[in-house]
Amino acid sequence: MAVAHPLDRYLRTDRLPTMWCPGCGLGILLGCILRALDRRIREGSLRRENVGFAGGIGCSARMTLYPYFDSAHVIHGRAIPFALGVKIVKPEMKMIVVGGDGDIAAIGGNHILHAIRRNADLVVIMANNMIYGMTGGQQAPTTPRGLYTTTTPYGNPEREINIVKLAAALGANYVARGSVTHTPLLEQMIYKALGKRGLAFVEVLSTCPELFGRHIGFRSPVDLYSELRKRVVVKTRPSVEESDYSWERGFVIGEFVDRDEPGFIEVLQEYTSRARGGAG
Amino acid sequence: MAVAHPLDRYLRTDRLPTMWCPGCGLGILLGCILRALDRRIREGSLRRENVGFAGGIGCSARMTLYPYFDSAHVIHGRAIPFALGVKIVKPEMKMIVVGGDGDIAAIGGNHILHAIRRNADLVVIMANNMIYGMTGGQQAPTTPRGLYTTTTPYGNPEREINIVKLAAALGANYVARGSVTHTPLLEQMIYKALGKRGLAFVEVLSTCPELFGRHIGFRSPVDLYSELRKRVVVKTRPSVEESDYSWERGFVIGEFVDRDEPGFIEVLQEYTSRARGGAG
Amino acid sequence: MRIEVLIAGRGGQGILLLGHILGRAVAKYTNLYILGSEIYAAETRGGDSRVDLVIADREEEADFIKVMGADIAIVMHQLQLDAYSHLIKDGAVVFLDRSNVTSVPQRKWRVFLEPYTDIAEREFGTPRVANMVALGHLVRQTSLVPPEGVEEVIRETVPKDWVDVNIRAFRYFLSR
Amino acid sequence: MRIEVLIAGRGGQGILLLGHILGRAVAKYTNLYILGSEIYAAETRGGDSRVDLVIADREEEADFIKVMGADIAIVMHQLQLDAYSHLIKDGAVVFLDRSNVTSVPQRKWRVFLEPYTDIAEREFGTPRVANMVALGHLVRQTSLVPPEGVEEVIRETVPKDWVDVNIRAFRYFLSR
Amino acid sequence: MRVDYVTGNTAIALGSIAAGLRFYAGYPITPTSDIFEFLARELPKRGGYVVQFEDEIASINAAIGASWACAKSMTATSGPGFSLMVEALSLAVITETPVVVVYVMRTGPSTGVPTRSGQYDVLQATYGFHGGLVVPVLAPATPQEAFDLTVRAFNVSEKLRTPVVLLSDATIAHTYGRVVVREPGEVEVVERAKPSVPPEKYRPYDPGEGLVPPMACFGEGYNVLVESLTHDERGYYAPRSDVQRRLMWRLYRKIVESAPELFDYGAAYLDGCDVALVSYGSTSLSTLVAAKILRSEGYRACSIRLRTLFPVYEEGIRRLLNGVGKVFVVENNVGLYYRELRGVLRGSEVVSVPIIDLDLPQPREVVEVVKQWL
Amino acid sequence: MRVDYVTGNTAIALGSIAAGLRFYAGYPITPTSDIFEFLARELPKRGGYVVQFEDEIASINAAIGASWACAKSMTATSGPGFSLMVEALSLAVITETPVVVVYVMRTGPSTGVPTRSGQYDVLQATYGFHGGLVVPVLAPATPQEAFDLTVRAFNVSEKLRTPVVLLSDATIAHTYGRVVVREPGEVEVVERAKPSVPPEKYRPYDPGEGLVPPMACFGEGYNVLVESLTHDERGYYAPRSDVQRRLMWRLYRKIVESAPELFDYGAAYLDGCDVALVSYGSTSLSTLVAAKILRSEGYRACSIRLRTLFPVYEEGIRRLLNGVGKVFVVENNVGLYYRELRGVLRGSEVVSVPIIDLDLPQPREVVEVVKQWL
Amino acid sequence: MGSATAVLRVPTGKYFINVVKERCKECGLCVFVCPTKVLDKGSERNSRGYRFAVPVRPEKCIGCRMCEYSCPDFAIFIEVGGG
Amino acid sequence: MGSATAVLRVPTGKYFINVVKERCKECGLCVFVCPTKVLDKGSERNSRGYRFAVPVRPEKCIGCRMCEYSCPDFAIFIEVGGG
Ligand SMILES: Cc1ncc(C[n+]2csc(CCOP(=O)(O)OP(=O)(O)O)c2C)c(N)n1
Ligand SMILES: Cc1ncc(C[n+]2csc(CCOP(=O)(O)OP(=O)(O)O)c2C)c(N)n1
Ligand code: SF4
Ligand code: SF4
Ligand code: SF4
Ligand code: SF4
Ligand code: SF4
Ligand code: SF4
Ligand SMILES: [Mg+2]
Ligand SMILES: [Mg+2]
Repeated sequence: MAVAHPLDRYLRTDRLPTMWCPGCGLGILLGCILRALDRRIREGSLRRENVGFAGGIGCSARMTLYPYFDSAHVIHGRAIPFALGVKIVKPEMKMIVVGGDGDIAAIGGNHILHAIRRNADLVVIMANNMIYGMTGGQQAPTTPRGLYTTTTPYGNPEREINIVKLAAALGANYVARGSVTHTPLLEQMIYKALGKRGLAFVEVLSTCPELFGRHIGFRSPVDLYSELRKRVVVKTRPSVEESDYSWERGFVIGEFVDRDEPGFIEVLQEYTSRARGGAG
Repeated sequence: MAVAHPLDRYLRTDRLPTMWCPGCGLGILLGCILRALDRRIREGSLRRENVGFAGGIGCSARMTLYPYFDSAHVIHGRAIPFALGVKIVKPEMKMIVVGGDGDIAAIGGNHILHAIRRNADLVVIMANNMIYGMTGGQQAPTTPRGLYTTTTPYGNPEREINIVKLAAALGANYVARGSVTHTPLLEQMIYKALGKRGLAFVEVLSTCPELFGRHIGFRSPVDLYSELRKRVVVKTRPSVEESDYSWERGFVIGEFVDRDEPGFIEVLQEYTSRARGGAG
Repeated sequence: MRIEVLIAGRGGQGILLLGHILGRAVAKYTNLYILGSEIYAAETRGGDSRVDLVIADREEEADFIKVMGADIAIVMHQLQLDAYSHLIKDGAVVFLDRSNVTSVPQRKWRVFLEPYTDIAEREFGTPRVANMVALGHLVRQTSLVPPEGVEEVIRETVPKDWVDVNIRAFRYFLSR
Repeated sequence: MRIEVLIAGRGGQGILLLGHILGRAVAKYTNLYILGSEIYAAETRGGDSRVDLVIADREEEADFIKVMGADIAIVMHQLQLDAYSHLIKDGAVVFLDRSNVTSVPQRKWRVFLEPYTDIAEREFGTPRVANMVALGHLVRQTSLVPPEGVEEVIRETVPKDWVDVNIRAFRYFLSR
Repeated sequence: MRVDYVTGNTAIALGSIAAGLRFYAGYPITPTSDIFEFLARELPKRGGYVVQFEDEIASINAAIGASWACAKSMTATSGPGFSLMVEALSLAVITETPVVVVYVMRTGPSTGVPTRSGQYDVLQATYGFHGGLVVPVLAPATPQEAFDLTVRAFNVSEKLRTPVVLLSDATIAHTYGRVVVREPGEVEVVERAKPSVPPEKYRPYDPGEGLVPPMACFGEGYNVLVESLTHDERGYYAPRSDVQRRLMWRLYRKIVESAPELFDYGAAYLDGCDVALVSYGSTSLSTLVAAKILRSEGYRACSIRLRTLFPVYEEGIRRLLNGVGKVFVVENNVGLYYRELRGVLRGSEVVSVPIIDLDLPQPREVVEVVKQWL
Repeated sequence: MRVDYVTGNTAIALGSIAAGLRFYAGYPITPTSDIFEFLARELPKRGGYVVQFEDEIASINAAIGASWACAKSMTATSGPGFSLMVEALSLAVITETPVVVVYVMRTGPSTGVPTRSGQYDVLQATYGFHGGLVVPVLAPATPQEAFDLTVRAFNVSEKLRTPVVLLSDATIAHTYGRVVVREPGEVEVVERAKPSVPPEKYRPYDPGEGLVPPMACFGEGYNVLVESLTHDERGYYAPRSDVQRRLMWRLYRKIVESAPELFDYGAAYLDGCDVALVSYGSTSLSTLVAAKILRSEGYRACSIRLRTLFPVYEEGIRRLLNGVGKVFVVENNVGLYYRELRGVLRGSEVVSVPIIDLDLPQPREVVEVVKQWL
Repeated sequence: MGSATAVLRVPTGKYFINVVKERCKECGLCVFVCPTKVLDKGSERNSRGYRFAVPVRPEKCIGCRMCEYSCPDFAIFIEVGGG
Repeated sequence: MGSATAVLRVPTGKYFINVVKERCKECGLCVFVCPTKVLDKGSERNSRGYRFAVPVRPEKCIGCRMCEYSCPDFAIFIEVGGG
């Protein structure tokens, strides 16, 4: 495969172009992830063969199809336990979980909940396009209340989830919200997440022009992208209380939590080593 | 069935004595629930035939076996969707979900998460005995770190969940933590919960002398009860930040959240009525 | 009686709508049984679009959803004509869009070759109703369905603003 | 050779431990095959406790886990004697705790009737080792297992502080 | 009554409305989402509720809950989602909860090819849940059958107090057809039997003379007990062999003894048939054509389309195929329902014709395979 | 090698250690928790990991993940938990992931009687997941078999790159027995084949000459692809009928063609047998005694205990029972595996003897039922 | 041992302390929580073998109902009146 | 229409703007984000029918890489040098 683009060395270029619709934000996110990884690999803080991806099912989870790393495209909602299984038995792996808002926050809700509670040593990147893309535009737990989706034709009656608050309340070591409309910042967040122990959670606002855009009247990729960009509010070190997730008040992006409690893997190893010490 | 105890009118007395071990806190909790219901029924703010119970599986969920109301003892972790199914089609019902920390916070985690996010009109009472009672004393997500359980014989390596923080972060209308060591307060919390729209969540610290008590060296019901009572810190209107859940620092009980946002059911009905209005 | 109808063209030519309207008209305005299936490529532009209809007067003869030997066909583009002509049987009545078809295979078909797209553009100001022009042609030549039925279906199916031009396009061949 | 052993009594009499030690000793210190099962009532006090052992020299003869006609039995309480005597076959060797058994049915058993509980209390200061006294008696009278094997098993099974008194109780009948 | 031209999926949605659906609990999945979306638009207009849940587990449990509040309930899913529902279906079995699960099969295993077809899940549909009891499985092959069998699924579900699986597939889901749509008043609609005794006397699992207990609901003052444990007639936990036997055999019998009544099939070219092509669901369209081709080539072939897959009406199937020389079971999978049929038709020669195809098997291919055995 | 006296559950835990278990992912459930608890104590001493997850779904997915990091993995559960695992088992099938699932059956459906026994889930164990492919199911009847078959389950799982179900039940779980325990070095332990080509040339689903592709793991530089979609040899999504056919039939064949090798049974009183009592798992203990009683009463009865339930080695079973007049399939359920066997043994008279009992069926009861047919 | 709802009813002066014998599981919680040490484990056993609680100093009862509220088994309750 | 990685390489003076023609999906995001309006939809189509982006005012490029970072399809990138 001839290398053209600087990220081609990290891509399965024979699978390009991607399956994503034109102008889908997910490709932008993938670029940010790969550039962040590139920085880490170049600076020597990560070894390439120790990077693994895992994703469930959805347009976002299909991100696992393209990186030229160990990668698992598993079942809807279950990438986190898959990744944790890898991580526990091979702690040297840096496992990156990528998934959509449905994959991670709806069906996978219990796993993200407990992964964060455990402060499991994973990087979890949730692409939030506020919709179910893969299945054709149904309501997601992130869909702002009132908006039209195909399963809420009279408007979404549900309150949307602010997953930043959840992640913070459960004690993740790193909690950030980025947006594909703000790529240098997003890349920096992922770079940082890759360096953390414990659970690093990055919610990424992304665009689904094909469905979400169409639902809300912004049909072209550029229209939706610029609409989202308008509604994004960048804050430096905002508090969790400031983490507005709202169609009206805007979506605050930034780093909400950055702490350094021991991760699950090291505590597990410490306790497990007691067994080897003969205790118990 | 001859009525002896004042609560007998709300009990399936032919199933007494309960299956619970001597001194198990769950019976105390059941008493508080029934007294709170009694107050509501007497004062006319609830009709008896509109009260329904649902529980998953576990010693705590078996609480559904005794109240003389409509009651469902379903499968592990799934009482919330069951109850919500009832509630959606019969909004006049007051559905009370009772379950253990395993039932509600482990396997049922995704349902409590989304029920709270939706502010679903349910009263959820989670009996937290810090252990899996029914199955014989395994780790629960509430088990304080470091303690012995049968599945963590070298000490529990996991960080425990502070479910009050979770419930608050996701926006429940009412969030309280009570304890079977403080019955009048607990009864009051449940009384209040029964009067709320939206989701009312009450975590109840309970005693499992048979297993948890034995694991940590407090074998008799009284020993464990008095140990728990010592560690309970009662606060009046504490903030969520003050909601310590810690073996060392103590367990703060009190009402952490009390607000009055519209519940899911009324919003759903409003949106649904748009369809009848012919819109969409 | 058992008739297979094949409708094919490129994405964007309104093939699915054509097939749907025809199928629906048969279902609702004849006493015939019908099964229909659609194929469309995922690509936004230019992929295959195809509708297969199996029509019969006895229920058990409406027995398959894919055309195995079409009795009637509309093909709106050369690419699909090349791809599917083996599915059109000898003796079939075949409607081809001369605007997009350059070479017609030597087969024992009864061929109608008309520039549907050009007609649509010329007469109705948009190539988007080429499909209705072709449909009108089919209905006229085969009398598979009553034209009023088709017009009814157009009215329930097509977005309001488009009903009129679609009906006019549909009538193009019927009214001559 | 195929032997069924029944051990029964009330909860709290150490029946399960007795059965476990005997079973384990057979498994580890003879060449016999063995299967064993336990029943215990959920109630804290006083429910049935019962261990069934099926012992055979050919693997396929260790074929069931429930006693259907016990060849050897230890019964530590009247209630269980009443409940289970139909499971003890004629000709069986039966050890009964006279301390808790008041009436022995008229059956063709070889009965040993000794006050195991009283012996335990009197000689070892606790009724909790009555089970070991009885076990010793069985081992002595049946030579099903070598006594050293049983003692080995007691050592691995019983909490440290209790090993000594258990072994002494076990030896009570063996040493006389 | 009106004639419409709709897909199998839409026909199912319309059928559910005709049967009295009041609650649809769903989680989107290809190729079922349009059932969900259709109902999301239409059901609220008729006073019903359509709610998207966080996953399939919540959906089926909510449907079960709603059924206990007396609302006819349904959910629709495909392989991955059905797999997540089986634990709750076992609950529905033991609690005797009427609920309809539409299972639109797609290409598996696992995620497979989500948009395409197959019949890989025919055994999972009834053997997939723990407890080993049969639930009725009905299999349409056309949009009209999808409509009719959906109504039937509800009726069976209410009558027998059981979950019913309507087993469709991706091909039927998106096949259009002429469908005679009947409105709620125009079809026979069965409602569950309600208790005739006063609340104090009501025992929720007491079948009386029959096999199916009358069902009171939440909110009616009956102090209903929904119990997932082995229970006696009152709904009280009773961990005893006699209770277990009584319960199991009653639950078994109420389904299996309905087999004759539930039996439903379509047959073509039956007279003088010596070569039977047995099939179900979309594949039976291939088989119908294959039989015609075989007839045209001089074979005495017929085509049998089973519409009821479980309970298996063994007598009926044997009677139907009595005297047929060779029976071919044509399926779009590795040969699964064949395992059932060869056990039932022990007198005949039964041959498996497994044809794996993302679409309908080509009739020609069926013919070729069959001819190898003739 | 040492002799121990342990329960079936402990024997499974010991067997898994002998076979090289490195990761146990669990969620407590009766009657399996003591497997978990035993391993929680023992496995860490040997460098393995035991982790309790939030539910069974997480457990099985974590086990699959760990297997892809080259650790032999296991989980244990019973009906409700297995039901939650089936979606992921379908994933394990298509991704060809070695993993062992211990399924300790208890009384169902649903919560049933959690502490007591039954064999209701024998069909779910292999037909329970979507996709319709068979996974090997091994069924021990005694603690010794539990040990031996656990080792075998791991070996089969590694060799065929497949999930394997070890199907036990509550009776075996808590039955003690003499068990010859072998240590890790003392049993034959099969390890999965590793790729022999360099990473650039590695294609994760290319079986080469055979049916089972070599398996590289995460962290080895092979850029492995785990793919739940229908994939070609590279692991790339390929929604095409030819690819689907190739994949399905390979996955099918690698299991089914191993049937002769996997076939395992125990037989007693075989000579001159005219009345065969076929059984599996704990019930075969009842059957063994029943056969003895029947012999003693003059019937030429024998007892067959199947240790491999799936794949069904049809030839082998037919050969084994060739010439036997009547075959009785004795099961503690409504008669499930019988459905398989009557399809296989189409020449013999096959009778279902379903005996529902919270414990072992009484041999006497088996004898009585059988005699009704003699 | 009496019927399932046989009650030991002890007047305290202002109250009656009632113990439903068959329900008591001898857990001792009522004994523990009673602020005035009114209660104690009895010596009589119910049919399940539990020595149910008895008011040993009924006259000290202040009617606070802590025993009633803390009993997990609906085995003890206070009535006003008597004496 | 050229190989899958055929690149349109345009020097700007200080940079090269590269467009991998076959990867472009004509989404227009690069055009939109470019601060100096260097890019536009082209008129040529790639084999999938997309009119890939082209630098229409290359000389205005400031090398900020916003186009590269915002392209979802790895279809455009900037190299330093040239000119
Ligand atoms: C168990 C299960 N249920 C449902 C589906 C269908 N499904 C596939 S992707 C998806 C959700 C997609 O939404 P999201 O996770 O937000 O990803 P997106 O496509 O929006 O990136 C669903 C419901 C499935 N594959 N498996
Ligand atoms: C799907 C499933 N998994 C596991 C179990 C076994 N199980 C029964 S209760 C229980 C947990 C009990 O803990 P908790 O919910 O805290 O209730 P408690 O007994 O402590 O009150 C478990 C794991 C089950 N019944 N179903
Ligand atoms: S459907 Fe939406 S999320 Fe999925 S690829 Fe298309 S634009 Fe992206
Ligand atoms: S095990 Fe614990 S929680 Fe369960 S009844 Fe006994 S004391 Fe209560
Ligand atoms: S009411 Fe109060 S004072 Fe009286 S016995 Fe009960 S706890 Fe004691
Ligand atoms: S609290 Fe209740 S159960 Fe416990 S001792 Fe007192 S009366 Fe008995
Ligand atoms: S590098 Fe910057 S200035 Fe140059 S083309 Fe790209 S976006 Fe425009
Ligand atoms: S952003 Fe990329 S895909 Fe979109 S138009 Fe520009 S180069 Fe093409
Ligand atoms: Mg999404
Ligand atoms: Mg608990």
